[in-house]
Amino acid sequence: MALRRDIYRLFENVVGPENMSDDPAVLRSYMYQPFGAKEGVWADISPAAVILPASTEEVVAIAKICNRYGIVFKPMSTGWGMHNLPGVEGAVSLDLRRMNRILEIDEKNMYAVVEPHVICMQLQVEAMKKGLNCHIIGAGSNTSVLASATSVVGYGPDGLSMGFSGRNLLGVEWVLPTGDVLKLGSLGADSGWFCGDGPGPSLRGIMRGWEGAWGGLGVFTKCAVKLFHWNGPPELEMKRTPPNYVLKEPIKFFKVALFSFPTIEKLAEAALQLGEAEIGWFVSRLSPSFVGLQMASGANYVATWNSGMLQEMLKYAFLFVIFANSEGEFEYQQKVLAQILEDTGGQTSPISETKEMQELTATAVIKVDEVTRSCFRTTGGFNTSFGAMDTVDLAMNQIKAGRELKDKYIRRGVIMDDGGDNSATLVFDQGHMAYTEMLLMYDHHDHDSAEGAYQYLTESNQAMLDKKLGTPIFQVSQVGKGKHGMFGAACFNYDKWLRKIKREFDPNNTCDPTAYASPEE
Amino acid sequence: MQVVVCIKQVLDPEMPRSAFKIDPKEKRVVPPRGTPPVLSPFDENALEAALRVKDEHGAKVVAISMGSTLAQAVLRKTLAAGADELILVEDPMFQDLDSFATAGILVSAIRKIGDVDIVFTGRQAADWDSGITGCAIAEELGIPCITLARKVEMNDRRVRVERLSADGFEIVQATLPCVITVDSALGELRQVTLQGLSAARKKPLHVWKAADLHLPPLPPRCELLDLYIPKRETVCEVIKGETPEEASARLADRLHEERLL
Amino acid sequence: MASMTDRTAVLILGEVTKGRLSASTRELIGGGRDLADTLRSKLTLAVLGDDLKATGEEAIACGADVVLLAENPSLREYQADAYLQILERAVDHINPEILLMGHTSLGRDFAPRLAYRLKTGLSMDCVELSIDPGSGLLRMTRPVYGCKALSVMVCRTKPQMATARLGAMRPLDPDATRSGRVAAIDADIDRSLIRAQVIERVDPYEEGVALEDARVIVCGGRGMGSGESFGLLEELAQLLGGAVGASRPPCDSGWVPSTRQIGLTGKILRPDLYIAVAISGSSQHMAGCSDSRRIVAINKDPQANIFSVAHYGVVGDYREIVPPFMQRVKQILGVRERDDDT
Amino acid sequence: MILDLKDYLDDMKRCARCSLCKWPPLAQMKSWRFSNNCPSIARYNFHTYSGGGRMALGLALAEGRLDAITDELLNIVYRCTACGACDSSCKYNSDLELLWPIYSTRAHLAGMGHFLPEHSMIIDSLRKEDNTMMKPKADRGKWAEGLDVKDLSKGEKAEVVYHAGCLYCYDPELSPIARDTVLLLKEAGVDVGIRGSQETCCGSTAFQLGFQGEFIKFAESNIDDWNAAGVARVVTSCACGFGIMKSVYPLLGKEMKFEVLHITQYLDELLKQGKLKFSRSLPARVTYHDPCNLGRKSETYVPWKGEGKKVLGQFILREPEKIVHRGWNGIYEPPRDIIRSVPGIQLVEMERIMEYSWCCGAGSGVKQTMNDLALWIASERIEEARSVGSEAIVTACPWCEQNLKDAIKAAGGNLMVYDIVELARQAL
Repeated sequence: MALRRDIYRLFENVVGPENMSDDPAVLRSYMYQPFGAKEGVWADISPAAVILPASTEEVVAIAKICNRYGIVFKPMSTGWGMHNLPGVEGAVSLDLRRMNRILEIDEKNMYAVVEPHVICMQLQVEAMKKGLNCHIIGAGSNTSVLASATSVVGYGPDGLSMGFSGRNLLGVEWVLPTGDVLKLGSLGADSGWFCGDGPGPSLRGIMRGWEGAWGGLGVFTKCAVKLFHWNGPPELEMKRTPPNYVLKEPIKFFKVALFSFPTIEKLAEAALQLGEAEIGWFVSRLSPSFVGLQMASGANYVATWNSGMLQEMLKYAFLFVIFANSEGEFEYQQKVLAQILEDTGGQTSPISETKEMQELTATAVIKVDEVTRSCFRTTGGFNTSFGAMDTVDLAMNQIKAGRELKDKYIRRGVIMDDGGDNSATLVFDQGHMAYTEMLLMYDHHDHDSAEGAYQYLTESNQAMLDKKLGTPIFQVSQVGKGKHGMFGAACFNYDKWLRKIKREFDPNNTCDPTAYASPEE
Repeated sequence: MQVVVCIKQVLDPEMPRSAFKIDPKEKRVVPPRGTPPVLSPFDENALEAALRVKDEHGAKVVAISMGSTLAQAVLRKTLAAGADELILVEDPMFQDLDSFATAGILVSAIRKIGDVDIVFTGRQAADWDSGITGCAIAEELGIPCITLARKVEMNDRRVRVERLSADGFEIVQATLPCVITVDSALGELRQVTLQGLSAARKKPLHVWKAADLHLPPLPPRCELLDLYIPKRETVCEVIKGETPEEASARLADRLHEERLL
Repeated sequence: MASMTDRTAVLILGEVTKGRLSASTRELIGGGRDLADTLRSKLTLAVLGDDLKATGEEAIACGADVVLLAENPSLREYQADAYLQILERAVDHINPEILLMGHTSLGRDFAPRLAYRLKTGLSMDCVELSIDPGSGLLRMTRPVYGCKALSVMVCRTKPQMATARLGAMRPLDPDATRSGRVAAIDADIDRSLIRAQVIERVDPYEEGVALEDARVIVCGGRGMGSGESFGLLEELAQLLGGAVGASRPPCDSGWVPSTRQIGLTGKILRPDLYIAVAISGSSQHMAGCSDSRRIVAINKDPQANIFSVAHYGVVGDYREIVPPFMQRVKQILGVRERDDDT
Repeated sequence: MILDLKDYLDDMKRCARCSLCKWPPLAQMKSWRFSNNCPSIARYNFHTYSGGGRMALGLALAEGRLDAITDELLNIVYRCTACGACDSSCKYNSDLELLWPIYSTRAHLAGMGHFLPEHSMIIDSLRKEDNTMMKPKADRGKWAEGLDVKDLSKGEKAEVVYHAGCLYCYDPELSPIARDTVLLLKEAGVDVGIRGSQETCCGSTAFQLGFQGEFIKFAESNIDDWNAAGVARVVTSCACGFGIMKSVYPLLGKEMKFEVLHITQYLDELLKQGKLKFSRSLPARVTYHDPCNLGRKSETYVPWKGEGKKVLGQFILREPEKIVHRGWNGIYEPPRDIIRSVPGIQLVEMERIMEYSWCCGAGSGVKQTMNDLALWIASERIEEARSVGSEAIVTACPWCEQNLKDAIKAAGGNLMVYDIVELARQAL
């Protein structure tokens, strides 16, 4: 559905002709989206036009035009995943790529102010020069800092030491769907960016809730995120060991440990103790296939998998990274770790100490740069099924439930055989909380596989409901469309609140609600 | 004065041999990948002839091209080289036409342009190599036609043309309007310049469909039964040697044996 | 021989050079003879010119049944508009199934105009003409796409017109005992209808052997690199008592006069020995020489097309091949002279 | 034919849309300022201009989802130097092809007669004069006039042929470097010759613009010439020429009886054999710009032919296993070693180097057809060179040198640009 010429001109006057297009060639490329797609790569709905605003002022102007002429808009940052695309015909896509500046890195107060298109890796390299580091989400360092803080879940395995994006969020500049600008936290009281909860309005819960606004509540044009102490070198030099870039020099007081437990209960216990002991820089429970998929060579992976070595070694395994500030602390943390392992019967894996493992893992956990390899290379498509941000115990129950269900589909051959368990479980908030994501590898260009995968997803959603395992990460927004109703009733009618918020903040329903929540049930 | 040049878009006759393929069912040559169509080489010479008339006597040069699918990027070259206007006579029904039908359509376009003093065409097109269209245009218009031109001179309403003959050339004279078909001996089309290109952007380009012309009935006069790539039988005896000298000597001896010297 | 009706199915427009039927006309009669016999009909030859006394007999000896002569001083030289008037009348009167001409300078210029006037189809530059046993129509085979491909056409309108490439048909050995009828036809011309006047013919004199008469032809291509380098070929040609020709690129780049061009749009020749130097062998060039008795290729590219049509080939840079080749040839010729002495 | 969009359907369908093609390999990112790797999207910002966007565009064309070929589409397709940075960044995590689908998209369009008007100038010049510079063929040898060197086109023999390339032959400001190159080789006692006016274009520009018909003609004729001349080595000081000879020529399936070398490889060899010695000290702080075609694009490309076999349910296992070209095996050390061996010189590295080097902006016809874009891309590189405090950029390709110099002229400043050969001559 094409945009009326006169309206097109209005937008064009805001951003300039070079930064707006409705040429078929441009629109097609914005319809390509395999991540989260049920089948194939082409979205059914094309944006009417793509606009590249460069500033808050331009975003405001665009939102106002949209309200006046009843045009729906949909913002995106790095644009990875179906949820970035408009869900309605005739909508304009706001590609925020030109809003890509790091406005400030405050060493003293340890925070950074960023625009939507700053990616984690950009912030990290700049922060490290100042002895700081930032939280990087599990999806990888090629994702937007602001988006994970305001709009999409936002968890990553370094959360053991660096919280999670929702927590790290401080002041926010928010262009509401109506085009009004709302400033949250200390920013709202003209007191700078340092705090998310006042002085000034503290609407964090309303703004992002548990999972994020998914581009359905307007545009977050700036935000401040917390930075954390970095004791490593200001620049990390890499060397090539095909196909990986790995650290040239080992980092002082930095140690990677991989260990496994006899039972999943023991693993859960260890997770709790590690959290309570407040040691460690990074932790993730890793399933065998998840580890294996880091391998660059498909042939190697398949061979290794068929040898059963991974499954044997990593049945209930933890990847744990210690990064201390001093010799003393380094020793202390190792001692505590040893103690916990002893209490819980954890065994350090033989490959844990190898130079390759240390080098490879160190780079991967600091840079989080190999997600595409492990998630997309194998079958082409991936999605996440079971999973939640909840207690450690619940996480373990999800893994169990997930295994059972998945086996059925693996036996049908419609999804990849990952031994039924391809998940990461991460612990944060001193072990009170855990995050789980159960990956699902399928071929979105293979009809049977795509169908099977989505049957599995639907069934897993139902299972989570029936077994009271919480709301599945991503599913509500991705398979999206209407799932809120399914879970709302079981979770304090949260969906009714989302819809209320949507109605209040977006009276004309101008900002595409598809991935968030429609105003009406 | 107004001069029309008929330009045919053809598959690149200089495409690599390996790229030349025929679809036997369609009885058509398969357009190769990565080798764009070009202006038929003799038509480029024809355009050059027209541009020389323009240089010497001042004239409006209109290039027209006819076909079922025409590539503007290719044909705009006529404007960049100096033509003043480009008319694309383009219609899905203009496919696989014989020379007489082609001439019929071109003539209706030429009539639509009106007041044409000279029509230039190449001596023959690089695809079907017939060399009929030029003469047929002249007959349809009822004006004289001079073929195989290697030089064109004008004084007021007379043209003086050097026409290639087997061993030299003959000088042919006619009064305007007339049709002149041009040979490569007239000279290559001048090189396109950046200025020429930017100028071309501002020049008029019209697309005329079949419906825009008063077309005469165009009965096919010939029917294509078959189109194929001929096989070659000759086996070449490649004469080798340690050094070029040796090989050359052996060649001479071989020819001597064959009593060819 | 099959019983023959009086009907003339095959009409040929003949050409006379220096008082004799041209080579192409003799070939046309030879080929036309077969066609006429297949159609059980007469073969008629029409010739236009000034003084044609000898032509009738010669044509009949060559295989024609009927020879129609249009004699008129103003027909000495070919003038399209004059020829049109006479041929239109003749065809109207004879109403042949098939009308053939040579693909000569005249044929190229005249056939399209006549076909237009007769509202019939035309195949130019045919290399094969035969009668389709099923339909009885004339199958006209002609090279297209610069001779990269062959097309087979039929013409649904009458007369079925074609021009034939030199060498496409075989002349018959003249047989003085053959009988036939010679008749004059109306040669009146309305001069007012002649719109394009040939006012002068220029045949620039070129020293050395004329390409047409040469038994040995040394031909250079784009790979020669420059006009100067053709000097080397001149030496070779002199040594072999031959003439120098060129493919189209050297002519277009002005290295050699275009009268020396051999190929589809140049001369089409059949020497005993054809030496192609630095010629890739594009089909449109080969059209001019592929009937040579022996073709020798000298080219740096072992995959060059020329090697798929040549009889002998040497792979290498001609600068390194031609000089030693000439030396050896000199030795050989020297040797032979001595043999002759004894 | 070697460029067929259909051969890359799978690569285009398998793009994860992860945007790694828009950055240097993440682990190699060193700052916000220089965190772009792709000049095209850095300048125009629409996703369509990125490697991934171009896959989507190519796929849409191949699947017939784009009926109208708009001018905008052509702009998008050709506002790209085909520098291959996207390809290297993507392959760090994937085994997909990006650069070849980009070439193939152009071949696909060209075959239908879609290209920029400016391209027809370049191609005509190729067809008529055997060069991309719209200059007469006869003048091609002029750069070497008065130079005492064998001319193979006159039948002389040499062990090594030096291929100057179009730009060195016809650009009066650059051709001295070609002369220097010959002199250097002679000084080291190399039996070197040239092909004078008979040398022809390497076909690189034609190939990169998608005119593969033209490319094949030039590539094959060059291979024949060198085979016929019986040379053991073909040396060029033009990275673009080297890149195409090394990475694409072998795909034509013609026997190549010679070794292709870039001058930096040869000089490095001669230095290490002691046949050349640098004595003059050139105290300066310089940085080295990796030409794309000498670096990541110089790996011989081996198209993968095989099948994706499904194992472990849906795991797609390539059989045979694919050789992934990450651009890691380009010519990176030889030029650096040469610079380091110049007395007194200090080599400092920029942030984006080797397989993730930032393009100079001249590649695949952009310099000839969109000079503004070329200069913008170059100005980014100049900034980067300044940021590491270097007084000069040393490079090893005439296109890089010319474009970087033009950009400095436009922007002002005293940064110098040298070809590595100039440097070597001065150091002798």
